[in-house]
Amino acid sequence: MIIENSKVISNIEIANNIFLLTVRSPQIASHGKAGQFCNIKVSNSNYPLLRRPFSICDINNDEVSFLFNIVGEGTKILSGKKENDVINILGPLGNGFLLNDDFDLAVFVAGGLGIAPFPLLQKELKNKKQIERFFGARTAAEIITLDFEESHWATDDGSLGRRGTVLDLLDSEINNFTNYKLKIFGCGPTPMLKALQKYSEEKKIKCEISVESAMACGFGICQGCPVEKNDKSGFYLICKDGPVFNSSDVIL
Amino acid sequence: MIIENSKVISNIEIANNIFLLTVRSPQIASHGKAGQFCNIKVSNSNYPLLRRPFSICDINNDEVSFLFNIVGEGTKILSGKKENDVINILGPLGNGFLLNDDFDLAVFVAGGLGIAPFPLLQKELKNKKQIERFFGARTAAEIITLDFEESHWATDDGSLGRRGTVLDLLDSEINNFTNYKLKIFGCGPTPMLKALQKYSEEKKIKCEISVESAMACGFGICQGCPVEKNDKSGFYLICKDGPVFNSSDVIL
Amino acid sequence: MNNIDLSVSIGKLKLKNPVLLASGTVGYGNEISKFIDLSKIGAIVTKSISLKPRKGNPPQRIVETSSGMLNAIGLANVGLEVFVKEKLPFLEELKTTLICNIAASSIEEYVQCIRILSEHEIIKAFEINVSCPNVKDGGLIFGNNIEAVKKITSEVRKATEKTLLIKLSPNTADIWKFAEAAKNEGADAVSAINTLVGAAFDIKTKKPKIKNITGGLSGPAIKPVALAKVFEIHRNVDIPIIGIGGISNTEDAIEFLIAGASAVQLGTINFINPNAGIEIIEGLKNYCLQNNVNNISKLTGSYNLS
Amino acid sequence: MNNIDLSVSIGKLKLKNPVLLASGTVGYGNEISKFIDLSKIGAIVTKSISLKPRKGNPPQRIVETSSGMLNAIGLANVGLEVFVKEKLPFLEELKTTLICNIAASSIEEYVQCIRILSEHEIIKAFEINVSCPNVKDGGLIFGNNIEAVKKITSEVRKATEKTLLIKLSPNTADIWKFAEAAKNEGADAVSAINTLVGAAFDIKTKKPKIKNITGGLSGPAIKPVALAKVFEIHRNVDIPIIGIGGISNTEDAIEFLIAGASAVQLGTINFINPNAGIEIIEGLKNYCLQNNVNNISKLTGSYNLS
Ligand SMILES: Cc1cc2nc3c(=O)[nH]c(=O)nc-3n(C[C@H](O)[C@H](O)[C@H](O)COP(=O)(O)OP(=O)(O)OC[C@H]3O[C@@H](n4cnc5c(N)ncnc54)[C@H](O)[C@@H]3O)c2cc1C
Ligand SMILES: Cc1cc2nc3c(=O)[nH]c(=O)nc-3n(C[C@H](O)[C@H](O)[C@H](O)COP(=O)(O)OP(=O)(O)OC[C@H]3O[C@@H](n4cnc5c(N)ncnc54)[C@H](O)[C@@H]3O)c2cc1C
Ligand SMILES: Cc1cc2nc3c(=O)[nH]c(=O)nc-3n(C[C@H](O)[C@H](O)[C@H](O)COP(=O)(O)O)c2cc1C
Ligand SMILES: Cc1cc2nc3c(=O)[nH]c(=O)nc-3n(C[C@H](O)[C@H](O)[C@H](O)COP(=O)(O)O)c2cc1C
Ligand code: FES
Ligand code: FES
Repeated sequence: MIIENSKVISNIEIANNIFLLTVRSPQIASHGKAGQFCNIKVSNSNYPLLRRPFSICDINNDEVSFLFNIVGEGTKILSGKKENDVINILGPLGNGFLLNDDFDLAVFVAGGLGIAPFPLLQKELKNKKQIERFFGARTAAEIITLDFEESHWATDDGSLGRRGTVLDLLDSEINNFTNYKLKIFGCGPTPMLKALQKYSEEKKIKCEISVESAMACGFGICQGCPVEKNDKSGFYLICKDGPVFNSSDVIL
Repeated sequence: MIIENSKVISNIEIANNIFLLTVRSPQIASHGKAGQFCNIKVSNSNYPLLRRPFSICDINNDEVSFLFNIVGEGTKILSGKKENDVINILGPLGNGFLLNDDFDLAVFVAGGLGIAPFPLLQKELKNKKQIERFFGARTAAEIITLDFEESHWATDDGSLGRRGTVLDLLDSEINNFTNYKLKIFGCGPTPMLKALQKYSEEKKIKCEISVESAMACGFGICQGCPVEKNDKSGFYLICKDGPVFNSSDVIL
Repeated sequence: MNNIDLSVSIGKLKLKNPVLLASGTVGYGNEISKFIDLSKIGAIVTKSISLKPRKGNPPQRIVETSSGMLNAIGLANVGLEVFVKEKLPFLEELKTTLICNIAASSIEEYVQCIRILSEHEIIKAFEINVSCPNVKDGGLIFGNNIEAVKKITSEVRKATEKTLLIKLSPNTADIWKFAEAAKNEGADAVSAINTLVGAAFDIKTKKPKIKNITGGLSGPAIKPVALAKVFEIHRNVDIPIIGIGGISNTEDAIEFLIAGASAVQLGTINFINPNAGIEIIEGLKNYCLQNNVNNISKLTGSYNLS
Repeated sequence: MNNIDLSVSIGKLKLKNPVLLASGTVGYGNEISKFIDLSKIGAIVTKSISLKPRKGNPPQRIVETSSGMLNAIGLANVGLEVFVKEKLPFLEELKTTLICNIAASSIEEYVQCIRILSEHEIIKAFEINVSCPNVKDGGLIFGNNIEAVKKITSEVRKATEKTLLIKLSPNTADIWKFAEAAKNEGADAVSAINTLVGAAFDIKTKKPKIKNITGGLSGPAIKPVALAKVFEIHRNVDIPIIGIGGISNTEDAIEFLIAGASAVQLGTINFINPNAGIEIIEGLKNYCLQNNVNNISKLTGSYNLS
């Protein structure tokens, strides 16, 4: 957990309004794990005031990349960053996915930008576990393939892959993997995560999800990012206790 | 008085921390007069919130230029503008210098960045009046020559031209112009303008000065930019009643 | 559904839309009319007028702060007589709805101003400034004293039949009590909020950056505070509210309507984007279209607290 | 002149420098200690502690505003027992000066907390939060009631010999009266300010962006208001003031000292730049060097109003 002034290597619009930002951050690169995130100051001024959290998408040597889409002022400013600009990044933050528990097939389930943490996760699982990938988007134009060639795709409008949600897609394929000990890794919008929670519970499949919320600090000092504990006894802090949670531990 | 989104033609650091910004602003260019200013939004965000006022330095066809130095956040942001960036400019504002009154030698007196309005003023006076130029700076490195070749220079440290203030310089030369009807045009920091007020009064030389103050609107609706009337009966608004005043009309 | 009704009524006052320009940020309409078509605006509120002219405070009167600005203009204004003679004729030509904002240092002065101005047909309503933080006499002394607000409202109410707005100070603990007092004494609406008291110091000279020492904070910085005040009044008092504070764009205006405002006023934004009013009126129209709101007044207090 | 004395004394409390980290913005020191050397800081103030643990408010708890943020954490905290058992040992190790901030819903609860905590040597002072805007019980109910502030201060004063700071609400008309009340009842200093009440609404859902509806506004947006409050107290009451509100850099800190503060607390900036405290201490040292100030306490209230 450090603060690193990081030079932009590239910032490429890989789909409409979706950017892949790569920066040189040797220290974050050497510590970052899949599922962790960084809190990025997108400007040097009070506007916007707070950092913006983004999942670590990939790490290559001393380079870290982030995948983001423009949703508001902060991401708009970030999309304008150019080669050699310097960005102040705090990270790596939170807990990554748990990889050494008992499973032999990792099932990636992502909706939209939820695909962000999977390139690094795939790297970390390589040669250790098998992987199946299920990715969903609203429409073909919003699909981000990154380096995932062999994946299952779903779009809401059927313009690419199966028509329907990524959960429909998963369900239609799940019976092909009955020989494996499965673990689902889920990331995406909250409605999708809720559906995934329900699905994995019903199917009794181990499942970890990456949860989002508004954040101020990103490292546990503001208490701004609660998610309710499953037993309703109180709240976890998403930034510190998450963002990856065992699906059954939290109420979304 | 209009608002024009203006494309940056160039933004050149012509001396240490001093920039000459040229933009394409056809409408402002066609109406702007020497001594007027524009109120520039240096960012698209609430930071900084208010526009920043700058004298019109020069006009060439549909291009307007401004001369500025970095003093705070706003001018720092402005210094980062690059070719093809678009800047929102409100202008031209205020009253320019009066050129058709009775004089035959225009005496320019400027301290530091106060040189800004004179390139355009010189253009407007060309072939109509004779001109003598007296410019001062703290040190040679801060001298901005622009296109003023034949000028009298003073520096506080004597590193270029005469050692001393621009007022000392003026006084040392003034007797060479006793054959002319003089009018002084002054622009620069308030202490210099005060000295100039006193000097022109003593010497009974007609004198117009360009006055500065903090501004919010720049066109008379906020009442944020008062300067006291000579008879103490109230305040002028610098943006609307000035920024150029008859030297004897205001108390600085 | 192209016939969206943007009009709102406040007392007898009919406004063609709920976007007003705030006192002290449009002068008397003259200068800003070069940038904005004032005939399309809901109404403009004049710079506070007092019986006699006021020179206002010496410089420095303004300073920028983070997402805001401090001002201590000191109610500089031409005075009632000059206003009537020199400013009203221009305002009549503009065909804009005119609200006169009055500041005074005594109840008698308020009443006298209103009596004189009530005769002018073009003035459709009065906004009583009991809350200017930047003058010694009047201003906050009234604004923070509930008895004074009661007394002023009831006296002024007797002096005019026109719509009466009381402009409230945010520099109090319970703004709703002031709104209630205004309502009980016959005000047609309250305007909320005026500026927050603020200060800034120059660390080189150690002097206050504003000659008056403190000034009034306005602009986007105060928007959350203003929204909370509007909401507080709406929850507690049944009186129309004109929301003011940091409104810079359509989204901001809608937030105020949702929080309980019947109309809004734009202040500081006029200095930066003097055409903001028109842009926001257009924006409101679009929002209504997209959200099937046929009458803008349905947005007022439409918050969902579930 | 390399021996600049940055230390300040407030009651019995000796601080090595006037830069403190504010309650609710450093947790209990653990997480932020990865970014900042807490042993070099003037003091840290704990997140408000109450007798029993509090879960805090459900999400959403925070939202960004222009140059500020709203929070309604709801005083989420581990409770006194867990604090003593699990948090104090770490804080002891850090060798930092520790101020315990207490929030309670009754005077008895305040007194009980203080009694228990007073036994712990490492706790050097108490800051009494009578001004949290985000809880129903306690908080603003106390903070806006001068009698309550008097009563709490006098009872708490009886319960401890340690330095006692009363943290004041800015959501009042005359903050100096609260400072005076605190002084008269034996407080050693006042902390000013806590957050301003604010709100924000989502224009799509019409719901408040913060689940609690209103939240506390902090950050650079409120700096001018905080400075005015500090100045107001300094002009009217002879009591040390700890200035809080939007401080992000050295210049801001100096402004507060000039305006009348004996020390300052950093809040929201810790979320953005958790090492800001150290940078500001360095900055203060440089400012003193450049301006021939040999003792930082000479800056307190050094404004020049001529
Ligand atoms: C742990 C974590 C990891 C994330 N990883 C990624 C990522 O890899 N790629 C990516 O594109 N985004 C990611 N996000 C979301 C990203 O942080 C927000 O999109 C970003 O902060 C928006 O900033 P903005 O200034 O552009 O928008 P704002 O102006 O702040 O907000 C625009 C809109 O987005 C909403 N919003 C803001 N933040 C969030 C949030 N955290 N969750 C849901 N809605 C929000 C606002 O309410 C508002 O409606 C992540 C968030 C978290 C907490
Ligand atoms: C009519 C007019 C014409 C001007 N023409 C020019 C010009 O041609 N070239 C140029 O470089 N500057 C000019 N200025 C000054 C220029 O507007 C300021 O330098 C600029 O606004 C500073 O913005 P900032 O955000 O960088 O600094 P800020 O952060 O706003 O201020 C930095 C420092 O400068 C001081 N300051 C800010 N504005 C002024 C001001 N107007 N007068 C004196 N001190 C100020 C502040 O108090 C502060 O100490 C002019 C000002 C006026 C009113
Ligand atoms: C420069 C300036 C002058 C003002 N003058 C007055 C005034 O004369 N009378 C008044 O009632 N309000 C006055 N106000 C307050 C505004 O009408 C408005 O209530 C306040 O600025 C908050 O709105 P804003 O944040 O949109 O600016 C003034 C505000 C500013 C910025
Ligand atoms: C997220 C957050 C939580 C806070 N929690 C507390 C608290 O528990 N007790 C308290 O006295 N003040 C609390 N505060 C108020 C701060 O201590 C401080 O008074 C306020 O934020 C203003 O300072 P700033 O603008 O530097 O943030 C909190 C502030 C924030 C932003
Ligand atoms: S974002 Fe601050 S505690 Fe999680
Ligand atoms: S700057 Fe607004 S009146 Fe002059």
